[in-house]
Amino acid sequence: MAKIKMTGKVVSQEPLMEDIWSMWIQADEVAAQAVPGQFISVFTKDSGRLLPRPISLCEIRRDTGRLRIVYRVAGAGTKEFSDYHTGDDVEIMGPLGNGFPLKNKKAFLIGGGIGIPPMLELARQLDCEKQIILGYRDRLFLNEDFQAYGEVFVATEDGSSGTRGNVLDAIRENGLKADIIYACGPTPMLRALKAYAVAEGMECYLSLEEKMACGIGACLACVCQSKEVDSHSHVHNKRVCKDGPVFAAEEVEL
Amino acid sequence: MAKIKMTGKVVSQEPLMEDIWSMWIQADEVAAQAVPGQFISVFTKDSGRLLPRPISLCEIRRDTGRLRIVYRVAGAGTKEFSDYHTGDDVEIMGPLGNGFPLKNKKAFLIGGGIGIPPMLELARQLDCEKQIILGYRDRLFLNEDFQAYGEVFVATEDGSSGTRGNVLDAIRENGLKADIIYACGPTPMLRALKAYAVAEGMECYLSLEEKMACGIGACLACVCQSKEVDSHSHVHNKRVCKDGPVFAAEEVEL
Amino acid sequence: MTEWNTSVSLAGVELKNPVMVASGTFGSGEEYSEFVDLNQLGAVVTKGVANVPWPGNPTPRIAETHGGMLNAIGLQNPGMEVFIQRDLPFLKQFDTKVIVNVCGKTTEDYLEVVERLASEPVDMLEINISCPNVKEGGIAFGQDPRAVEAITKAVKAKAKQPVIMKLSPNVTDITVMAKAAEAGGADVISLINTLTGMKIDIERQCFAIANKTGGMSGPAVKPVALRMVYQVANAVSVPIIGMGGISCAEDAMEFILAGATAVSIGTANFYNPYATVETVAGIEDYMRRHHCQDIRQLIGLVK
Amino acid sequence: MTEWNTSVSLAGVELKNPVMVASGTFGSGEEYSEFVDLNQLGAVVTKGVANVPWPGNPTPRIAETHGGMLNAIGLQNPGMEVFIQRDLPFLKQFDTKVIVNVCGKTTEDYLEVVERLASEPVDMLEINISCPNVKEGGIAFGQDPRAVEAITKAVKAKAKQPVIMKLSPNVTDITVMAKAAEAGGADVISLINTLTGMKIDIERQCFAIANKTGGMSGPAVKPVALRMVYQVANAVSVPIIGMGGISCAEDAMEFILAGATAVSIGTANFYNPYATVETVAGIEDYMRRHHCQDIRQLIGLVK
Ligand SMILES: Cc1cc2nc3c(=O)[nH]c(=O)nc-3n(C[C@H](O)[C@H](O)[C@H](O)COP(=O)(O)OP(=O)(O)OC[C@H]3O[C@@H](n4cnc5c(N)ncnc54)[C@H](O)[C@@H]3O)c2cc1C
Ligand SMILES: Cc1cc2nc3c(=O)[nH]c(=O)nc-3n(C[C@H](O)[C@H](O)[C@H](O)COP(=O)(O)OP(=O)(O)OC[C@H]3O[C@@H](n4cnc5c(N)ncnc54)[C@H](O)[C@@H]3O)c2cc1C
Ligand SMILES: Cc1cc2nc3c(=O)[nH]c(=O)nc-3n(C[C@H](O)[C@H](O)[C@H](O)COP(=O)(O)O)c2cc1C
Ligand SMILES: Cc1cc2nc3c(=O)[nH]c(=O)nc-3n(C[C@H](O)[C@H](O)[C@H](O)COP(=O)(O)O)c2cc1C
Ligand code: FES
Ligand code: FES
Repeated sequence: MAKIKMTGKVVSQEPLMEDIWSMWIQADEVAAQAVPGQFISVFTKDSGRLLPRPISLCEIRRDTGRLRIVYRVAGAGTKEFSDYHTGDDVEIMGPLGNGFPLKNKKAFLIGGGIGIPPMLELARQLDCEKQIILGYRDRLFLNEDFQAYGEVFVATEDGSSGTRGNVLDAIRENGLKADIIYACGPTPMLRALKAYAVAEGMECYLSLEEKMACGIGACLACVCQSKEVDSHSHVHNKRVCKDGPVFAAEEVEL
Repeated sequence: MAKIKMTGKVVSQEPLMEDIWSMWIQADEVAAQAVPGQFISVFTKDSGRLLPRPISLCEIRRDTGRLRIVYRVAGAGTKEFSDYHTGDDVEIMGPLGNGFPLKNKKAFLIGGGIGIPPMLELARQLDCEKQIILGYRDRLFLNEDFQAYGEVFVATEDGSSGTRGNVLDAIRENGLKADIIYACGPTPMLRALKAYAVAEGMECYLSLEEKMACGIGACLACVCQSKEVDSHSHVHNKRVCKDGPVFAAEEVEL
Repeated sequence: MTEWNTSVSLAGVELKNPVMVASGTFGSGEEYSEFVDLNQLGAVVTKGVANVPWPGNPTPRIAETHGGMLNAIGLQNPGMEVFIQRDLPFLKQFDTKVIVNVCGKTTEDYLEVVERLASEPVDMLEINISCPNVKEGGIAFGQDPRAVEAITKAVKAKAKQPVIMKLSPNVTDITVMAKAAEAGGADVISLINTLTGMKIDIERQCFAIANKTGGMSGPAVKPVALRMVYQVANAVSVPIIGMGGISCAEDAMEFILAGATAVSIGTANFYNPYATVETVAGIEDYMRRHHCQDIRQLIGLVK
Repeated sequence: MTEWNTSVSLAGVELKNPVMVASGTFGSGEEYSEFVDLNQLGAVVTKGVANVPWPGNPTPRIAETHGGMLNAIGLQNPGMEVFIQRDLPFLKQFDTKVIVNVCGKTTEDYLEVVERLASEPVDMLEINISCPNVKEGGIAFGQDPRAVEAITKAVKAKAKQPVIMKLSPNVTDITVMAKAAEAGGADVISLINTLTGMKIDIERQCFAIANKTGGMSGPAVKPVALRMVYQVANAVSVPIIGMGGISCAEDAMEFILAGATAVSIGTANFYNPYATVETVAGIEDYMRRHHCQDIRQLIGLVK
């Protein structure tokens, strides 16, 4: 099997909070291959908007052939997706990217804001001791879905739930320790986690974001800076869509 | 009241035959003002297609605030319209153009192909003796709707119904006579009718078509050639969208 | 009165807000006055006016393209006398600035219109040197910097109103044309006119437009227009009127941030006759959200 | 075998059909080979290859525009040695023509690549003289006819494969550039490269692309591309590869009817990875509907 562009069907769609939506998609061919940390390109139906919207897989069900995405309405494309109803077509391409390496080590699963969704399928599939740290601005979403897979710690910027502050504040406040970090979220958070991992001598995998065109490694739009000369590009660039989105923290400059 | 751009609601949509659809639209503000021979601009929802699709009013119901359009799927825009269902929004602007002058004279109402729809509301509102002549390639549509308003004669190119040939053949075959012609259809048909009207000494009104941008007379996209220097343009051009679509045959060069 | 100042000045002419219409898309205002209150616009720019009536091109004159359109109207217009007798009095009923777009086939044609308008209640003149039909020495005026400078000088010598030179985007380096207009004495520069394009009807195997080529406008051209406005804003010191694909306040703000003092809405009127007044409202809203009291602080902010 | 002949010849190189990919949108074919059978394409055109690895521009490198996109990848590439060792052998597995797009910062850079490829199994060279980064005497190669002619001559003197000169659309008169390329000995002309554009993020008040400007591509540019292909086809006698916004067979047919011998699909791959093979099938379908046995009868049919 291989990557495919296909027409999926919306199984269900619900708002998790203002501007954050959860959609289940029937997409057997993609679900059959996908692994945690991978993403799909979602295409809008308006011919004025051509480029794919990369969205992480929040849950993957091989048995039923379904995928879940949880996404924020950030602009016209995601607004369009939020208007889809059960039974509507949804154009997707995937599965894309590498996914998280599943290691059997005591792990922090860390998600910040709209970086939280991909951590859910990872939590489901990662077979080890897990502490799940979720960072929000204020209102919580998806946190209850994580309860089944490990201990969940929450940080909010306004202190309305859990630790006031960021995910590192929550780790410190709760005195958490682990051997490996898996994380997705805003760049400042990833940068801080990278430094923390170095300081603590932890292994660390970060999922990055960049604007994309092809989504499969052909156009070189979505590069991030790599520490070493990359074996594909032969310069200090790695493709987020193909070599990533997950990178070992030490591979990339943030 | 004045022209308006508004969001109408699809009341019903049904195919009359392959590629020909009939849609009733709830659009009170437009229905309240419209007269036979006028048209509306229908806008697609895809932002890749910006220009209005001019569509004639096939029926107008002031009491219920509804409009009927009957249209052929000619390209992507009309294809989109044919996918609308009851309750969907439809973006329209109108009423546009001048409409047919309602005269109390023995009349031919002549429609050819997709020029047939506007003749229906005219047939409903014209209070005089009417003979209705409809020209088709092969399969008939809308012809039964006309029965209530006058005697209906049909011509088909392949002879499958009525007279084999065009509307003039049907007029001749049936020995029809009248004082005035109202017509809408392909240019060769209109040209022939203009010549016929001259030969027979009849009054003659023709509804023309041209590619449009503004639909209201501002952009000068949709001109036809006028015999005399036009009082608006001061050249030999009249605007189909504003000065027409209905013209006295002697006003225009076809 | 809002507490946000949206007024801008173009060569001493004060516009209540920076939103104008693009020549040729709005007639002389009458048709769109059924949809919008012309008093709410910064200025109305008329369809091109020539010394005598022009018949324009054969039809089809327009064609839709992806996210835009092509037109080859060919500058049909009733000539300056009809304009002055019929259209100008109509426009003068409104509290908005009147800018007359001037077209011609030769320098003399332009000057005849400019001189005729000298004593008329017109606020500014916009000289369209990007008409595809207008040739001088084999190349369109607007594609040769010497011709641009010469015609600007000639017009300025006769004009009683401030002069806007309207540039064609069909050039290698727009800043060369802008500098030529400035050197010729232009008070304001407007851009872009249409990008020359083509469409073919593959079923009938013919051109979609009778004139073969047409001028492309609409959202599709916006990135090119914005780039050129930015380049010109950083190359000359006269104010700039930006246009090309502006449909809404967000688009208008891109042009203002890139350096346009005012903006024109053209093709968007065709699919949204309320586009101008919605843009005025949206700009105020943007200023409010960004706590900007005076729109002039936003002009050319992005460098 | 169909009874419809879709094969075309470019300077003696026989393509099984006129459908190619546009440089930079298809890598060296490997990624898209998961979606399409490269054997079905007339040719694969590689991403620009330089003499040494190029790092390209900072991100964001792309932005979406209405019906199109901007890119400022900055010609990131691993250099000719990696290309020859890794990418070329991959491509040679397929029964399709291999066209290498060559980029450089100086004439010497280009020649180094051209000479290095002389002994390699490459069918044609496409010389990208429209790279925004490449300056010679202060103006991009592709915007000065003398520079176009000179570099074409220099490349032709060293090249062992037929040479395609790829033109920039950011010029006043594309036929001048095409004639210069022809005068320099170009075997084929391809066009258009991207139109320079800009996008501004009005909320963050900054450029959407780190490089400020980017090259616009996609359906939005198609009318400009088609017009230029038509103009060039009527100005030179070498064959033309048309591109710019081609998404489907209908688009491809417009270019062929306007005078293109072959067509390239670029941006469309990003939203439809099957666009190339669907276009091949659609062209055959068009020929069938129009009872045309040989595609060469359709080239330049609309005059
Ligand atoms: C690998 C990856 C995984 C992602 N996973 C998720 C997710 O699970 N949930 C979620 O809500 N968001 C996710 N994002 C961000 C999401 O792609 C953007 O929010 C979305 O593309 C915005 O599209 P729009 O049309 O609503 O916004 P617009 O701003 O109108 O989009 C314009 C263009 O910019 C691109 N773009 C805008 N924001 C981003 C961004 N942050 N990253 C990449 N491209 C962007 C769009 O794709 C489009 O091409 C992910 C991004 C990446 C790269
Ligand atoms: C005054 C008037 C009344 C009309 N009434 C009817 C009617 O009642 N029923 C009906 O089926 N058709 C009618 N037409 C024709 C109808 O407008 C076109 O079939 C329709 O615009 C095609 O749009 P499309 O997107 O499907 O096709 P496309 O070919 O994709 O359209 C591309 C562009 O060309 C324009 N265009 C294409 N064909 C025509 C045409 N024949 N006339 C004007 N513009 C065209 C479209 O509006 C659009 O801007 C009328 C045309 C005019 C001018
Ligand atoms: C139908 C039409 C007619 C036009 N007529 C003129 C004209 O008479 N004079 C002129 O200077 N520009 C004319 N233009 C160009 C516009 O004023 C404007 O420069 C261009 O369309 C880009 O803006 P837009 O994308 O907002 O339409 C015309 C444009 C269109 C679409
Ligand atoms: C992401 C991207 C990268 C490109 N890289 C190159 C390149 O390396 N060399 C080149 O000659 N053209 C390059 N181009 C231009 C394309 O080959 C093509 O000329 C242009 O995009 C127009 O075609 P399209 O609209 O089908 O994309 C690139 C275009 C895009 C979108
Ligand atoms: S989006 Fe094209 S290489 Fe990543
Ligand atoms: S469509 Fe604009 S004048 Fe008729």
